Amino acid sequence: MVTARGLVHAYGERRAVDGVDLDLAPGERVALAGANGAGKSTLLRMLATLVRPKAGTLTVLGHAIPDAARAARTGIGYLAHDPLVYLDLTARQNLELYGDLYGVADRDARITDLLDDVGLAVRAEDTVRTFSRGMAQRLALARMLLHRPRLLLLDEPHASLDAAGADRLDRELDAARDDGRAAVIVTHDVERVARVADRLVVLRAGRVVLDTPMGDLDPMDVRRLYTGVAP
Amino acid sequence: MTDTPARIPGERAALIWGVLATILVVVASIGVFLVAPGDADQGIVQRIFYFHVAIAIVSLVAFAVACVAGILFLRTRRERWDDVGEAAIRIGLLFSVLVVITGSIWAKASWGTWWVWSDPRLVTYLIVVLIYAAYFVLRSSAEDDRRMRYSAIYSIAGFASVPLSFYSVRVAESFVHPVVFTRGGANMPGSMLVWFVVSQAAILALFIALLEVELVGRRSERALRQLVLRLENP
Amino acid sequence: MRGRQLAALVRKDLRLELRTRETIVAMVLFAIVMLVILEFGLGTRDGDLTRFAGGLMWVTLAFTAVLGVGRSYVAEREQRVLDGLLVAPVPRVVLLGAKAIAILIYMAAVEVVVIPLVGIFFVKGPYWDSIGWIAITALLADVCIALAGTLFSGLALFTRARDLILPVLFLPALVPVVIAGAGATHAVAGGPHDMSEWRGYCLFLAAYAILFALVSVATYDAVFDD
Amino acid sequence: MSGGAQYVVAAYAVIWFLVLAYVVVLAARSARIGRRLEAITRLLDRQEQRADPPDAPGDAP
Repeated sequence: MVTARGLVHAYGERRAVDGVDLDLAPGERVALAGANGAGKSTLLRMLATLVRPKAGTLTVLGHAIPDAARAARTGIGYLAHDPLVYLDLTARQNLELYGDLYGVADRDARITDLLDDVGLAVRAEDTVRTFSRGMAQRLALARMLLHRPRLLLLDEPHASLDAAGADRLDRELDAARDDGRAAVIVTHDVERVARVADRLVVLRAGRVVLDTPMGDLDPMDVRRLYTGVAP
Repeated sequence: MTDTPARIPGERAALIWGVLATILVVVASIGVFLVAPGDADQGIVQRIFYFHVAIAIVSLVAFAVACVAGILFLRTRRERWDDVGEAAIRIGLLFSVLVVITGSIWAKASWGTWWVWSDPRLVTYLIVVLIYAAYFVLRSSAEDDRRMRYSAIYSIAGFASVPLSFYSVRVAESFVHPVVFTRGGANMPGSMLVWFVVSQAAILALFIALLEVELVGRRSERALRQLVLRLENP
Repeated sequence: MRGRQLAALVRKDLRLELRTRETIVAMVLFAIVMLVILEFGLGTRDGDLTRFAGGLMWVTLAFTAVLGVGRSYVAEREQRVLDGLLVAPVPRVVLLGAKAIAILIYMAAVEVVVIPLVGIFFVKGPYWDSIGWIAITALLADVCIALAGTLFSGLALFTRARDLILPVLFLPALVPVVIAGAGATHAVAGGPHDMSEWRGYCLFLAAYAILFALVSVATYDAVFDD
Repeated sequence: MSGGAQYVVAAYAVIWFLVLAYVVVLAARSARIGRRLEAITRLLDRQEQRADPPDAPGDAP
């Protein structure tokens, strides 16, 4: 679902991502860990087609990036730190906007279902400004799932979701394994992600320093790994 | 200390164009002041015209170069084109400032006043100066990739504004500048035309030489930055 | 698909504006204050400003446009929504078109107030019979303002001191629009109509709009492409 | 002076002054680059001398 070879991104002369290779098979859920500034979020934004690779090749859902980015975007679900919704629109209006942007055919029924699913049915007609952080992030979860994406890109989802939202996300990730979707979960809390991820990739200074099946290692070792000491 | 410092590409071109520009400028100056015949109507004041118009035309050439460099940058994303664009606009801006100043002096000499709003050429170049001065404001307030991208886009949009400014000022005001060029070619004696062409060539060579020197400087600066960076984190 | 996206984006901007009423109200107030300032700045309280009416109108509209255009990505930037739009399969030119349409609507709303006010405040002589021609001029100029404004506000969006950058970028590019708008208004307002002059200026505005539309379409991909 | 010679002189003086000023700015920049390069070279030389063991033949080119 993702094929990346030698990805590079630089802010000025500083390389945030420095030659990353990454492959993602259907049904695979990868936890992407690393210290602050290791390049996790930049790599995720690259996979989300928000940041153009400076070097290397990237294919997402079979589409070359950046040339065929728009085709790839139809299948990407992106959950960021920010909910990416307008505070002065209602929950439903936000989802209507995104439903139209993605060309969702059964927009209104789908929105009603999802609002119910994330527990926002009662607040559907309230502006997001009145929501708590956890509620806004649950709305973001609905926004991400609206167009039935095949590749989920999540930036520290458990840090901002409340308990109900986190449960809902975990269920989605389990379903993703079963129906052949894929997910990349950026995190610095490997223990928390361990139960929903199959594979762990650790970045340090923009490079992959570890790529291993999740079951194989003790989370404490991982901590040590990305804070500096060589494996 | 085994590797000898590599020659910065363009060094030789800069030198050649510099020499050529110097020769041409000297020849053109001699021609304009000592050889070319005086103008019947305007007398000596007309001699401002040779360089004034040549600089005006070359400044537009510079902005055209920047526009093309902008297009090429957006296509290839090579820093080289950003360098070319910025250097060309820097020189073009210098030249347009010269056009405004010498045009103002000409206005004083011809009409006895430093500024004539009804002279479309003067007014247009003032607008052009404002357009391209804004380029540097934009550049200084964005970083890295964005700076290059925004600069490229603005150099294209700015170049689109230039003919619009020209035309809008021209339709709005009556044309009172002395008509030296007519549509077909020139209504001046052949001996004047020769020196005008030489002046034009001299200013063009000057532009190319300055551009090459700017580019060599930029490449060296970048090489230096990378060297420092490599020394910092081996 | 593109039509649906465009309509959704425009609807979103109008909904936000209707809910917050931040932009249009401020623009209208600003324009009225500007007209008053111009009146006193010119210092001819009992004189006749008819000869300057078109100029006063377009100077006011140009500065009001800068104000409105400066607000055009405020919701996206302050509420950090832009990534959501960019990660969706929306052609960048649709984003451009939607923003331009929103600015066009704001400008038209301002002009509904400003154009009659200019007639009341400044014009002695025939004005109301030429209001249709002035409206056409305004509409053409609005297209120019919207296209150039969207492009420049996109450039200023992620710069430092963006509130300062936008007028510096945008106003020089607006000079031709002000010249042509004022010229076209003078051609038909406050005296005998000179329709050939009016047509000339309007053609110029159309050419401006086409040129900036081409530049925007060609470059707008790169505005948001990090 | 025949009518307006001072204006011609002024115009050309402005042209040459500004172009020359620009060339001076360019020259100053290249001088700055040269100085920084020299400083870095000296720094490297010192580092190498320190790193070399005393019996090594030194850095032959």
